[in-house]
Amino acid sequence: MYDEPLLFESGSPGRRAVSLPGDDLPPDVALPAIEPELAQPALEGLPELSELEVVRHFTRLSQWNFSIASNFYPLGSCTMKYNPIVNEWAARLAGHQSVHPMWPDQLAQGALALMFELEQMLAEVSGMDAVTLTPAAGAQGEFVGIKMVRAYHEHGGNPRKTVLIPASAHGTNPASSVLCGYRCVEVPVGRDGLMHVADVEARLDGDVAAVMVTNPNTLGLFERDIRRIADAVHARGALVYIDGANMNALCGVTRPGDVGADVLHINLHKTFSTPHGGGGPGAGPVCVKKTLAPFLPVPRVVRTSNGFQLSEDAPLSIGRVRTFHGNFGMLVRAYTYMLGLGGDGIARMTERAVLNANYLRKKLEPLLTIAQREPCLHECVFTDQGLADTGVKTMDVAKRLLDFGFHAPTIYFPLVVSGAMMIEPTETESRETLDAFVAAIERIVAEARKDPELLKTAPHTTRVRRLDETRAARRPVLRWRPAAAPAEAAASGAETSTSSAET
Amino acid sequence: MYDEPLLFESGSPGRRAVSLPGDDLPPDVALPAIEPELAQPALEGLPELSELEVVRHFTRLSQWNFSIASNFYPLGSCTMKYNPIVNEWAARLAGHQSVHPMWPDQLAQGALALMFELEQMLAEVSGMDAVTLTPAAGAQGEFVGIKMVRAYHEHGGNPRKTVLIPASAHGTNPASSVLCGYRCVEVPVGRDGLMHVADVEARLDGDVAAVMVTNPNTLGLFERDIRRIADAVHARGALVYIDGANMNALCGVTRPGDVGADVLHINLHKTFSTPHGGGGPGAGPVCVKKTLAPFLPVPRVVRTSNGFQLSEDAPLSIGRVRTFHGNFGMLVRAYTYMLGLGGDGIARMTERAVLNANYLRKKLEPLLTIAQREPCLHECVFTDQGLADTGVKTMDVAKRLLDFGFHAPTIYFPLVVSGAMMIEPTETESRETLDAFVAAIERIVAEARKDPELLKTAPHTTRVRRLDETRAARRPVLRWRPAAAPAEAAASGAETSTSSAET
Amino acid sequence: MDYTPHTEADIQAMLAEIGVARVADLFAHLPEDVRLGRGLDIAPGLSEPDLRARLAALASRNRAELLSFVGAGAYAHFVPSAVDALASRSEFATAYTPYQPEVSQGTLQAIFEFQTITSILLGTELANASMYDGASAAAEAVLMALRLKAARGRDDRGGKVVVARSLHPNVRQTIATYLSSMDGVRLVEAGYDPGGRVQLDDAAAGNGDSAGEVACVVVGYPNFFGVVEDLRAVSAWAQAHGALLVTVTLEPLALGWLTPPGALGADIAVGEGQGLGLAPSFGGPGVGLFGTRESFLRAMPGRVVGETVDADGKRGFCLTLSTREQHIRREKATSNICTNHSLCALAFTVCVSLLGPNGLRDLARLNVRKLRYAAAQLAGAGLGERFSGPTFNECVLRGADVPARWERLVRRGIVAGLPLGRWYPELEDAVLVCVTDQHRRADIDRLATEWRSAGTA
Amino acid sequence: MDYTPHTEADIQAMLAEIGVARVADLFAHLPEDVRLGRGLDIAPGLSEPDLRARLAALASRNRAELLSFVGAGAYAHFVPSAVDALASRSEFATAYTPYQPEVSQGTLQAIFEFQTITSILLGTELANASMYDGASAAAEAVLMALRLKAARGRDDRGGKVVVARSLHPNVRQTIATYLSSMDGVRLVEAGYDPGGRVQLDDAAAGNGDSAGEVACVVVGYPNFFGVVEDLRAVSAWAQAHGALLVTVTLEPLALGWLTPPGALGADIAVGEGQGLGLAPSFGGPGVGLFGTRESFLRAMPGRVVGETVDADGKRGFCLTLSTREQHIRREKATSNICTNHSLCALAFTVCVSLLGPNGLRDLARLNVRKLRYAAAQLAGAGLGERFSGPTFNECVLRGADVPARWERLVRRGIVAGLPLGRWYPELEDAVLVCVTDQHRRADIDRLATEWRSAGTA
Ligand SMILES: Cc1ncc(COP(=O)(O)O)c(C=O)c1O
Ligand SMILES: Cc1ncc(COP(=O)(O)O)c(C=O)c1O
Repeated sequence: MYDEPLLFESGSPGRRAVSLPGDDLPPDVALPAIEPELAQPALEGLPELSELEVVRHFTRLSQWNFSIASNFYPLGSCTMKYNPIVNEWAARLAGHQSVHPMWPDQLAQGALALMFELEQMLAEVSGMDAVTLTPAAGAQGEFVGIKMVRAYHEHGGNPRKTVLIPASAHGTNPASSVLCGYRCVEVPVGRDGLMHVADVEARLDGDVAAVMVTNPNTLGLFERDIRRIADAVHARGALVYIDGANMNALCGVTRPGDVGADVLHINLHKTFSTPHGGGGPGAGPVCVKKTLAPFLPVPRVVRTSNGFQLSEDAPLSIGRVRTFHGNFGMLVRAYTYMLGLGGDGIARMTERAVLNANYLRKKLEPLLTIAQREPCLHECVFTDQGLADTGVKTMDVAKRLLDFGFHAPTIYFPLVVSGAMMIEPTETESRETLDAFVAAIERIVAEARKDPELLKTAPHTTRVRRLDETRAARRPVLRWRPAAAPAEAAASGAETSTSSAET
Repeated sequence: MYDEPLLFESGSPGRRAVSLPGDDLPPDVALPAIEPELAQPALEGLPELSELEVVRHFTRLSQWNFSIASNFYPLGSCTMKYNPIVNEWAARLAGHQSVHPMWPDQLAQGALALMFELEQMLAEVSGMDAVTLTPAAGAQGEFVGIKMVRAYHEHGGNPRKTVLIPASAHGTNPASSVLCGYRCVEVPVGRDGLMHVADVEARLDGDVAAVMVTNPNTLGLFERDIRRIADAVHARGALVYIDGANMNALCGVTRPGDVGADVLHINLHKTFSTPHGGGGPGAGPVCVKKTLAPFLPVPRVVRTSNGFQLSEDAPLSIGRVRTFHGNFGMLVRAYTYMLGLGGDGIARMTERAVLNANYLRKKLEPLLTIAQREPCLHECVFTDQGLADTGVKTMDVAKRLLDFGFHAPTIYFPLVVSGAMMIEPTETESRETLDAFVAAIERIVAEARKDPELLKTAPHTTRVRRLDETRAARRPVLRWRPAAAPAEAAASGAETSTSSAET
Repeated sequence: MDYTPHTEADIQAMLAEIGVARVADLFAHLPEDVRLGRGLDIAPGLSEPDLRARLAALASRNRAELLSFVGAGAYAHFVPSAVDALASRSEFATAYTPYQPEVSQGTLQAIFEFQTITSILLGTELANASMYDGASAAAEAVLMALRLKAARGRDDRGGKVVVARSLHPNVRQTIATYLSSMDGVRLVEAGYDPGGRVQLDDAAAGNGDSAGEVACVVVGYPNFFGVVEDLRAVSAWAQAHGALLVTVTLEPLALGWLTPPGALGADIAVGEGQGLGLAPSFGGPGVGLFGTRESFLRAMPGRVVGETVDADGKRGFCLTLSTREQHIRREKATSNICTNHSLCALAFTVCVSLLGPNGLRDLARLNVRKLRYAAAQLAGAGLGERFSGPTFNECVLRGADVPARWERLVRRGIVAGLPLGRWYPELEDAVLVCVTDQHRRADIDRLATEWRSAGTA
Repeated sequence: MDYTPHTEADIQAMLAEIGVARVADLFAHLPEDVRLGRGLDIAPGLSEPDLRARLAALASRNRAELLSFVGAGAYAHFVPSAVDALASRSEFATAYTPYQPEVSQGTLQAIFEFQTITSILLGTELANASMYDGASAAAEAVLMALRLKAARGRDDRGGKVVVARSLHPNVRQTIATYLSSMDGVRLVEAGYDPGGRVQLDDAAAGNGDSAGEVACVVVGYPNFFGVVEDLRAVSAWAQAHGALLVTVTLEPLALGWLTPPGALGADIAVGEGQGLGLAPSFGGPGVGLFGTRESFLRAMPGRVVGETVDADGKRGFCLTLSTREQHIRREKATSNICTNHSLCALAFTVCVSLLGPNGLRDLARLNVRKLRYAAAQLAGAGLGERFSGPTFNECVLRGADVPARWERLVRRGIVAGLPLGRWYPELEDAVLVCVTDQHRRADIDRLATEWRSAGTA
């Protein structure tokens, strides 16, 4: 393996990849009068490369990633399922890419129809009444959802003060609540990994605005008390927020809206297969019951006798949360996926996700320590407890898995499990792949006993070895900077650009 | 690095990636009466995979290739220049992909116009009068060209018997000549690597149909005697065939047609940047002088007052050589390339290809043994002579280069140079890349002296190590076959599909 | 479509391994009363050919072929073919957030490069790994300014936020939404002058107001009217009031012509990257740019990638400083953002790499000149510039009967800009026209001709 | 466009290193009288946006949107989106022929898989790494048959080649071109029977002819009329005459319905792979399929990839048996082919992998049924089947006034098949109609309606 320098360490002054269209204007078109101090762009340091250099750079970089397209990626809570190629095709249709968000509605009827139908499908899957597709990701969905909770209570005269959140919740839940001006109160998780109605009730007072429940929760367990919790919450005038990031485990089986949810967000980049992009863009639609519909953010897609329209006529709306209406490109992908799967296919997706998780769990149980004996849904959580005597930790198992061509599970999350390994295979993986993964774990467990050092120094076959993350945080280097003297910079650039072989 | 089983070793019976459109026909549509013995397709053994399995399989395989997109690829005679992405875009336009070769001409005017204009540009670059775009590759271009030579002589009453070919020629030259019923007579190459008029004249008799000259030749040298050779050949009523696979060295500088060529082929997959595809498809247009135009293969693209037409009205034509008119998809790419570069750009391409080759040559001369002192054009040939005392051979240098992320040069060709390393950088590589390549050679030469074993066992960092090519030829295994007993096959398949880590 | 690989035999074998008889048994522990008990009311699935036909039909109902002069926060520029070819490589597109750096160096190095390019263009000491979009980045910048102000201990989280009326209305609305639950924070709008630039005076600071001191002032750069704010003056005003300057650049290409906001005093410079490398795509996804000072690092929202070394001392990259983030700090995080817009950041990075400094400058100048030409032609059609300030590729034009003429043009297949009356009643007679490198001279001439004839129709 | 990376400084530094003053000096050794001495008469280059505009305009002059029922050797079938997405990956597309196997295992393993799939579908013991297309593969098959006959020592390279008149005319012409310089070889055409199948009798063998024995007989499978030849009978005839049987399958999808030619006695089975994974693209590139018996291996043209092991004993693949090939054997090679159609072979391999045996079978059956439905509808429009033999997705229909009605349909935007008079004067009243999975029932109904109304018009 050879190195690839930074963009800024390559190239040559004056080199350029792109040629621009000839200026077809009369030469006497004057540039506008502008204060000279305002028109001094600082472009120095930007890469100066040929097209081939850019292509080669990013082609090489791409190969240094694990990805669903190249590797089993059982990252718990992230639902790393196959991202269909036909969805990419759909998102790139000229009719989808070129449509401008500020055009008059009648010029974008296809896009609005797509959004309207997608909202309807999500409402059906979740059992809710109305949907906004605007939020950019799950966290923004939470912000929008809790904001609506607040607007609802404010409309009722009192915004209330707190949101109840279980200890096993994703970090975005408390962060989003705080962003809406709430204080978070933690609800403990039972020995069985579940939230119990008594624990909720004990914290329910007139100040509670909502309880946020992730269902199935981050241990992959269905919150069986959900209906009773919802009843208790509703009885105190509070609302039930469901974090639906794990909807992949529920579709066609149960609907949050039928079981007490007032508001819920769905991650299209998990359940509905839009590619995660190495960290987004995603889309986090929020679904609500009728009572909350007036508070949905603007704009809303509405159907009128004149076709579909974007409406901002919503006096109780929490307002606007983005420049435009949402990550339309991701909505196209999710729509294509749902249309392709159909109602039956969506239910089959869930069944097989759960089948795969249970199969993996069953086969891994003799090898690792399961965090919870409860039956799991789409994912299962193991710990490194059984390896304690070897000194091998979850981190080491995770790193060693990379050597076998498998991405690691989500590790050290949820926080309520010490040394957690959260494994979510998804429905698109084959039995053979699951078996190969089990075989790798089996070998790793054996290695832990025989040669723990091998694991503690893993990975061994990846492009870089274990990284010094402490150093990254202690002495943050967050961008490239030209070396002090230009002469030196050129020299060191040339050095780095020389490929070097590891033998 | 982990293994990827063969398609046939993966999957599971009954698994399928693709769902087909519903049959929208009335159920009573009967299948035709066919003899049952004729309708028993043998599909057993075909892969049964999910879409994700197929995607992952080919994504992984792709990463095991070196390619222009990821590596410097100085494979001599192959002109591995950058293949522009915009050309790929152009070839995939629906208007290009969907047009059927048997449609009436008036429905394909865009395609015909493109072909017509491409022929004109190639004629201008080569200095010839007429062009056929039909041949699928250089070798088929040679076949067509020599076939026309024969048709020309036959038309004159005597097909003649031999074709003169220099010893440095590419293997396709003699093979193509034989295919046209000619015997090949080798012309020796001078000490200076060039073909000399005296050597040609010595072999010129009334039986010679043509002389095939590669110019610049496979040593990267311009055949300076070309005009005198052509005159001598013409004086004996024979024709001059130019193998234009190396046209990248000549465009805008000199034109074969101005210097005596009667017929020449051009490899669009070299000079005009269509991607080589791991072994094609290419395109090998043949350009001819007026005298040979009547013999061009059919169909011809002609311009009429009614637009462009495909004409088969050519009584002297050598006939048809393919199912349809040519590798249109490749023609679109070459056309896009030439249109993008323009006349100046095409000349600049040649100048810089020659500049790069001379620069590399100059910097490598102190390290390796140059095969010829003559000034080179687009490529240069070195030998392993200087390493004789180390026992290191051209093959070892080539294999070791792979460890540095560089593709090897063309080796052991041309045959007239022992231990040849034929290096063609092309114009799209940067000085920094050439310098890095030189640095690698420098290190390899040092290694040869210090640790020759390191080279003889190279490569060390590639997916597989040096392959046993002798075994492949002695005991040919040219396809996968199911293992004897089905039970065994399944077991061994599973084994191979288990990823295994190398530590 | 069915993307699951399970054959009937697979399912049976797996169920046997698990020890249950049917797939339904895997859900047996769900209480009876939470089960749906019926199929989803969603049409049956489609095969790929049928699916493609459906999507193509839907897409064709968007009038992508029209001649459009709308910018207003989403810009159609030349995007080299290589951008999508590279950014869409499946190893980039189908990876998760790079939690395992050893097998994510591709994404990580690309983000590090994005952070560098973004800080160069914004003129800031550093930049994060991306935000959702321009408006949410602006809102997060305001929250950050409020946090910084609180940290300086001047008053708790309260304070005033001065927002220019010349800032994109959607950005103003987004900021308002994000601030609406914050106690003691007041949004104040500052008007614009005849140049189309923000008018900052004592009134703007809401002096004497009980909400306390000004935390920050937020302006567009260029602003919604296409006008280049004089950041020197804005910055001086902000300093004088002890406030931070937040700039919002929704047209990133303008940074090929303009002095970077960071160099003119912006404390937090945010923006939208869509214009460089991404299609308008009905408004998303784009990518939020976020740059600021090194000294503000720990208050910054969002992910960052940092350089480090591996066990062999070899350079590598990893996510870092996550103690600011929700997954570590939970309710104390600087933001709730988790998934950001990484792949769009990659497209932006590829695009800028292809353009380089010269391409960026030339493309920017081409835009400036196209607008100048258009303004001259449209003057001939009775449309005059409403503001005197310098503009990039958008300007506000007014004239007689503008809304009605604009409607007529739409019917003729031209979206001749964005009528402004909806957001600015005082600009009822005005339209915001955007002219870019994508418009040929003939397109502009046609626009002028049609405006003229629409007036007489 | 300018894809060269050279800055002025680069050029100067490089020239200095070389030791010349100007780039022109690098050509100084070229004789004066060979220099062009002027610029090329080719228009100046275009920028990418202008280039894209030009190509899009040109492409739009092809009437890709028409309803077409033309097959005749190029077939538009459903191609899963994944095919191009994978086959176009730049590591595949921009690699050369895999001369360095250690860094070409991707291409090599894929070709090995292609060879396997091809031999399964053709029912042959082995297959090569690809040929240019169906016709040139057929011509090479005939040359190989002649070589094998010569090797059997029965008579030198001469002999007769019997070609069915029901074989695609372009394939017949190509064979003729390839054979025309061969001494002592005579092409004999065998007619067709009322079933549309080849009629092989003693006359076909050209008995008593001086050209000697029959080297091979070549038939289409299905043939040009869409009819499935009875290969059992053809094979028996070939064996009786000591000839080899060469089959040519231009519609690869038919192999999802038909018994593989190799299983019915074909000694060399060739074909065109375009229909599985590639667009018609005005006739190319497709991919030539070439399969034969193991015992004929050393006479086979073209490249092959073989399995082997590396220095560690690990499985790997490499080009092998190249002693048959031009770069080793030069004039004694089995063929002059060098570059073949590797990337198209990859697309074919990906497509078949996605379809799998069941998909292939179902897609093939869908084609058979669509044609049957169309034939029934067209019978109602006065078009009757000319031949009685079983057909796959094409058949010959005849009726009153066919050429004129066909012309009228073209003007109405329907290419209603291929009129056959040009190649078969006796079929002047007939048209070859191809119906595939791409035609919806409504398309077929429209075709029938239009044929009917074109008759009365
Ligand atoms: C349970 C849960 N909630 C919320 C989120 C946040 O979603 P996003 O990253 O899209 O903002 C995630 C994603 O990691 C999650 O797993
Ligand atoms: C000099 C020369 N002639 C002919 C050929 C044959 O061209 P092709 O491989 O396209 O058939 C080549 C390609 O390798 C070549 O380099």
